[in-house]
Amino acid sequence: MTATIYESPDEALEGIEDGARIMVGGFVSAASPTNLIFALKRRGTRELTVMATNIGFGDRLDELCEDRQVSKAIASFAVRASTARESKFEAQYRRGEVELELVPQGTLAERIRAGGAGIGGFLTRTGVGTQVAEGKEVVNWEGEEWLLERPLRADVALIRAHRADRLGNLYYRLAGRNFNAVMATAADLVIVEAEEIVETGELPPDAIHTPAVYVDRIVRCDAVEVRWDGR
Amino acid sequence: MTATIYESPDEALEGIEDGARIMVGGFVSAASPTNLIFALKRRGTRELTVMATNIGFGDRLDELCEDRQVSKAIASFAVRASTARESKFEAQYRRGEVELELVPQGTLAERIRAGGAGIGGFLTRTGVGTQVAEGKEVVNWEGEEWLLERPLRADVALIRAHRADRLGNLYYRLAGRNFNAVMATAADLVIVEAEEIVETGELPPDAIHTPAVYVDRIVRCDAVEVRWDGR
Amino acid sequence: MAAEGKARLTRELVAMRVARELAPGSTVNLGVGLPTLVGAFVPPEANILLQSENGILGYGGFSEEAFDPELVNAGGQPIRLNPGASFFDSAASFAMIRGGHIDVAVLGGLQVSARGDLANWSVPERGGGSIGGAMDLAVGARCLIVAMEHTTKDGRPRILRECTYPLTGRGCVDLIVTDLAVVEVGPAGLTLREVAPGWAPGEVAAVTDAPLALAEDLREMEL
Amino acid sequence: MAAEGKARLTRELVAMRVARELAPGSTVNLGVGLPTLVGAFVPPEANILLQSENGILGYGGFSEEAFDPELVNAGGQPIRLNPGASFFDSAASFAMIRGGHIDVAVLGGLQVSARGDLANWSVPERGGGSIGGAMDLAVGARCLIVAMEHTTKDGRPRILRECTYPLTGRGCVDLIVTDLAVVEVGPAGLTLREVAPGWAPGEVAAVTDAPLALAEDLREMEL
Repeated sequence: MTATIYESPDEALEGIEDGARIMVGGFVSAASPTNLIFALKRRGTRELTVMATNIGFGDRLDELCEDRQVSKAIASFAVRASTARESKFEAQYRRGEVELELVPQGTLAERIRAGGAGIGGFLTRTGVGTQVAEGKEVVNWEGEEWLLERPLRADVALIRAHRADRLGNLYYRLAGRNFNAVMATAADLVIVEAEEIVETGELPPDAIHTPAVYVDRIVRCDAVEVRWDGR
Repeated sequence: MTATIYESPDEALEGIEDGARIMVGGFVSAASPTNLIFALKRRGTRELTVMATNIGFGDRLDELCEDRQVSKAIASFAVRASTARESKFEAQYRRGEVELELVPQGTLAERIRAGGAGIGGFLTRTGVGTQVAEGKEVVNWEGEEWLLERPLRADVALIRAHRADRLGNLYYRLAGRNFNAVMATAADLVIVEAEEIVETGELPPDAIHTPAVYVDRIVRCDAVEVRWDGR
Repeated sequence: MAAEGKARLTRELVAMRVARELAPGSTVNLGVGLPTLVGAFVPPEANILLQSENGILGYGGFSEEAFDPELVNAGGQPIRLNPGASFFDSAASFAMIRGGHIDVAVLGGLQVSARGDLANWSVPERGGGSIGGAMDLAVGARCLIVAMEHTTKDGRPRILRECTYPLTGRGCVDLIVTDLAVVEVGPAGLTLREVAPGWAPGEVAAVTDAPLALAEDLREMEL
Repeated sequence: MAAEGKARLTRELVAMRVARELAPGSTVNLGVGLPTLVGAFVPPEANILLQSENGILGYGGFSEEAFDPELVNAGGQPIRLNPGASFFDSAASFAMIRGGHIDVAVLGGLQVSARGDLANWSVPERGGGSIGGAMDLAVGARCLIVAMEHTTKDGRPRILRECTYPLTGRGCVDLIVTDLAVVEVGPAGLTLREVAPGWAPGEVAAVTDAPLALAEDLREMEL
């Protein structure tokens, strides 16, 4: 299906309901779909399960916690060992108000890829002998132990691209590809904010990172400014 | 490691021994590493296990069978239902002289990706209830049956790229990416023939398909002409 | 049998009938052989995205121009690109296929069973046969249409109670379009929805091994 | 304890010592914190390819220029690119890591056991902690170097018979470089290879909980 182009991030979120499972792309400052996050905040949708590599680590996803819109996070960075710069999510987590499934970053990326690729599970050595293995099937093969990890899918993915064409093809810039490209494959509804929308045919076919088949909605948005906090 | 640039395909194959497991990229006419195949033929290396999506289907890989260099193929296209245009591989297969593991094309690609990605196995619905399932573990999950498929790796991968830089980054053109990009990740020694070798830094970082870490040897070669047989 | 010798649809007409099943804007994979012909009957304004499992989304029809060996479909045939086409590697291509991102696959068939099992890659009496991408398409496409001749050259049915040839996939077929009929596969079995011009439902049933329910709105194929 | 109050290596000197372990041409992933400093001590002529798990191969040091939010390493820090750098998505990045394509990973540590178990992500008494990419790097890198302080702030050993903190990986550490010593992890346990200037092997052993064999060529760290 040809992607639909929306006029505002708020309109682009139409139909997202309370209790939705939402993937959010980006890596810290790089290509976070912050305009869509802000629209989701304005929308007030609640009881969300958010899947993102980071929440409260230089991203604005944490702001959804202000009005307690997030019930659960599936993430690889979510809680610091120190409480010196505590995020809203962390504070709620430490008070037992939100649920957290902490996933190694590579396993998170691969589970999302599996969700998009029709893979029912995969074996990885990541996490063997650690807390991550708790409750998971451990398989012995060729003298090694492997964890069976399961795919992740979402109702909605919010991602940010550098350029989109009207058909829905996406091009990411530099380290902006990160989880955006993977999550675009694994949700029933994929909503993209793009720095630029170009005519179909303008993106070079060899340099399209996300083929149009994965994209449902596009909205043009300037990047929300991110300041480096100088860590 | 920075890739090493060789002067001829024959030199680029140094060290490949009898009994080697070799992945061969390309899809029918598209970006087959035919110069390297011809060099392997001249080299006379024997008892090869070749992994390729096709052997004897518009490719020149079949010519390795002329001197019986191939003992086994792992492929998705290898034997036709008709003997009208019988390849050398087919003839030897029908006489029981070579071994064949016939693998669905998507499972072949995914097994090779798994081999390169440190995945010890994956669950797919492809092949459930067919001959492909024979001897494989069938897993029930969420009301469906899944096959547990195992990773594939090779001693050597022979691939063809459109452009390589001196560091080893690769760029494929059009449908030339196919199995080349996947196989580049899954062999101990990756040998590339490239239409063009450019200076490091000339390929745009956002449009590199195979990062340099995967490539060991590069040799510049014009494409061997392929004629469309008009099927 | 009375029906012998009666005109059947040409391959082109079968392909044309299949093309009418493709919703505007859908993503479609066309298998090698008869299904490939379907592309010629898809109007450009339908904005069908054709996927080829060798790593292409958005190709057009066949190319009449100079042959570019790196611009071929899954059958190795030269193709044209539409604006917005993209390329990807084989693992990404089958991730797209297995992951349910292809709306419709059209595959050729040797046999289809009453339960929608498909056999399309091997003829045991001849030996050999290759799987290619068919098994992945069979499980991955949201809708699987099989386009084939209703009977073998010597008149034996290809729509059977049980397939006798090696399977491509189990219970994967949604619709069968043949040179005689359009047959839908449902949970309760097969339903005859359309017959070729000049063919009576009973004549089609006579060359079909599996039981065929008759659709309430059973009609002649519109071509 | 006699050794208290003696000078220990600065973080920069630990990073400098780690940098000497990196073979020319190797592909290296530097974790957040102390390991990040290692990059500054890698000479350009060594052609080290730095990988960052957010999808970068071939970055240079930190950028002193304008901050580009899309050009950051795994710690979110602005970086420069070297010629030949490439970008890829997170699934491809961890395929590279898990698949054994990274020669060396340098990670920070909280505890390392005699068997080379690593704990580096959670301090249970404080609660919390995040895994990030550490567990993938622990199993995936061909060689894992842990760069850490030899003891906690209050003087308790970090090199232990058994880790007491939640593990990052089991038996994954190859080399430990601390502000007091270089310790190798082998099948038979730990070997003290180098001591910081001014430190005697016995003094290092006194602040190490796990048994330390002394290398035949045990020497003072060259810096």
